[in-house]
Amino acid sequence: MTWIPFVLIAAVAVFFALYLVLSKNAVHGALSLVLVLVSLAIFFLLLGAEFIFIVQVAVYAGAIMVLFLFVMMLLNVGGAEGPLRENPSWQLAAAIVLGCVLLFEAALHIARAGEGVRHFPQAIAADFGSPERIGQLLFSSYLLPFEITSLVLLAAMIGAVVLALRRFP
Amino acid sequence: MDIYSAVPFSAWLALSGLLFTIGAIGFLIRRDPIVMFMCIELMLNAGNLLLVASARYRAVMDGQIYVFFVMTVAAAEVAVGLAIIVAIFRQRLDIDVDEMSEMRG
Amino acid sequence: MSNTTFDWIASLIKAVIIFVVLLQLVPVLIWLERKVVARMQQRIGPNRVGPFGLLQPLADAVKLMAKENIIPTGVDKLVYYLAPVISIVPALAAFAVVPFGEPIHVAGRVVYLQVAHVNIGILYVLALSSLAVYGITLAGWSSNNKYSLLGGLRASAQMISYEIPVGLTVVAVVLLAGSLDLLDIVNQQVKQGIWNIGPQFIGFLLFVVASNAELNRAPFDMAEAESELVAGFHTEYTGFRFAMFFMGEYVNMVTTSALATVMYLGGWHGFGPDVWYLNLIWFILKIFAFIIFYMWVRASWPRIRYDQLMGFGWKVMIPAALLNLAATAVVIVVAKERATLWLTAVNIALFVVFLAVLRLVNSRQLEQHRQVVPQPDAVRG
Amino acid sequence: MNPYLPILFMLIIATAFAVGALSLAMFIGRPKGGNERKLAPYECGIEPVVGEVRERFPVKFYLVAMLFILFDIEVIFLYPWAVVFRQLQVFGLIEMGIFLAILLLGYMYVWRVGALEWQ
Repeated sequence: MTWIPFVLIAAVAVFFALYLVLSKNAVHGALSLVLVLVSLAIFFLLLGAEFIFIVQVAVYAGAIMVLFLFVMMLLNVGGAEGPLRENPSWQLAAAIVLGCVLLFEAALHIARAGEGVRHFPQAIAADFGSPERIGQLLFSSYLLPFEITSLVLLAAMIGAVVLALRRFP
Repeated sequence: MDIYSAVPFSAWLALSGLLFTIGAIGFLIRRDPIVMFMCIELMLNAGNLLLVASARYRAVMDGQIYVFFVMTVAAAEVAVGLAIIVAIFRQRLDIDVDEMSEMRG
Repeated sequence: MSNTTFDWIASLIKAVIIFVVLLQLVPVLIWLERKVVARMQQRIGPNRVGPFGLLQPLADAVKLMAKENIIPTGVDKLVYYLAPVISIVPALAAFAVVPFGEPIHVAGRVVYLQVAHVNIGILYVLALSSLAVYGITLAGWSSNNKYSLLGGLRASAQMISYEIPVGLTVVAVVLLAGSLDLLDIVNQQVKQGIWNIGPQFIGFLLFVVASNAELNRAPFDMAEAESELVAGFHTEYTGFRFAMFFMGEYVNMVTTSALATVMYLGGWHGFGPDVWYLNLIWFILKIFAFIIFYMWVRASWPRIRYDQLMGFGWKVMIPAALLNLAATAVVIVVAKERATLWLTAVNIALFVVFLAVLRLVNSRQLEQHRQVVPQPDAVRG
Repeated sequence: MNPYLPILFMLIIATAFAVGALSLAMFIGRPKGGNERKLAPYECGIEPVVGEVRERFPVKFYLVAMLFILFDIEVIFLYPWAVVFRQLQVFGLIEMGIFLAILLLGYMYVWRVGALEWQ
């Protein structure tokens, strides 16, 4: 019974992930990626990560994907060509082989871990994943990464402005 | 309705691996740089899912903090990456990764 | 009846009620807006269909429903049909966390007077309103029309620009309340003895301006400027698909007004006895006060130019909101228990100074204008 | 019961309404013939200009979206801080002050370079 939400949402996520990879149209691809992100956000919620859920919706779905759409409209690449347009066949083969290796690795890990990864019966507190807890962690154990984040954002801001405003010969 | 008690951790691992693989294959077979970029986002999100799941199954919140930072870095990366695409486009009026050989420096 | 069954039924009933009320508010608001704006322009407004023209929206709805469903050539059909749905669904869902009364007790169980009582209510509303950008961008893109695309891009650039000041002013409220739960925010205002409009007066003004811009309403409705862009992103939409954008806009207006009421005006609290039906009336009155204020603004100001609009957002609103946030944080740390009092005093003082500066700047500009244009009256005609 | 479940109800009701109303309108308002003029995009009532419809737009729009992302992240970081601010007191003020000061540098740079002008 409790498997049902997992299977349903996972199916949605995988379907739209495949759609992103295979669709001919980049804007449709972006929309399907938004659906993947939203279904992962629901997973975050079910896994007790309340604050991360809302950050996923607000930042990923609400901001990052908007930038993707903007750039597509800006560059007019909406109706792009076919997905496998004249790709060298060795690239395709390499991709599929690499994908199989990745999947095999994951399967191997799951099989080897066996019962070990199946259950850690851990109860969580009521405020697990709440903004309070995130704030407490952020301003104690993760203070330095937090401050360094501002440097990352500063660098990104300057880099993007320089690149976008540059006059090309 | 507790998803945690019914779904074993390996299911999350499998789902995350599958999404990551789809992203990786997409990154390799597509040539439109914007779609490739979106495939990278997909891979990052597969990683995020695993981090959040393990945070729940170990009842330690650190995984969620990592996800928070991953999202921050992803935002910065998207801003700069798309700026590069826009800059190349403005210069070359055509974007196809196989023709960006002058990027090799 | 088990607790879970009770919760399920209660929340289903609440969801249906809120949905119906929100949808019913849309025609009422359209009628009200037409009447209010007409009166402000010395007209009468709709008065043919039903008493006071009350049935006019109904007639409009029938007309829109029966309109021919034209699909222009070259549209991206999937996205074209999806865009109106995307613009209304988040708008309706955003209201789900807004509380409209004290939790009540029914049959020995607590029933929250909000569809969903969640921990992060305020962020949820902001996140969903940021999804509204999609409907507009996609509508503009899929229409296969230059003006629609430009209108859509303009509208979405404006909306995302004003999202940041909205977010920053909300942080200042969260600082006072110490919680993202909308119920806590209301209770904290009662506890501190003064509604947040006192200690956050500047924040309140910023929120009203920024949310007006985020709603794409006049004077910030550059995106759908009829004269410049043949109505913007919804040019190619007819009939009910067009109506859906409209509904989304009005529902968003209700949600924003409700959010402002909860954050700054003490939510459902008013004068008189504290019973839930009176509280509900107070809540509705405050929301309508906000809505009528938005209509008043629309009737009073001309549309501002797009570059001014964006410049105002990035160069005035963001620094002002950041300053407001910094001031709030500093006063909370310094004044401790008396923070509310000090914040109120500081806010009112700042507002008075702001008005004085505005007056000075205005009179100076007027002076310069008189020097450049010797007879302004003759020019204006 | 998960407190977010009612939101799901709301989403389902809203989506059902939107899709239902659109389908009904599609059924009632079936197109009643006409020629290609009727279906042409409306551009000020004149003949659509020949050429690429999805034109390229000024890089400004992109810049705004990019700056929005970075500022949005900054705002998101402010929320957990605001919630625990009463516990942190002066410490929180200083730490967030450093964070914001570094970002303000970027903001000032962006302003100086003229990325906020909209010519």
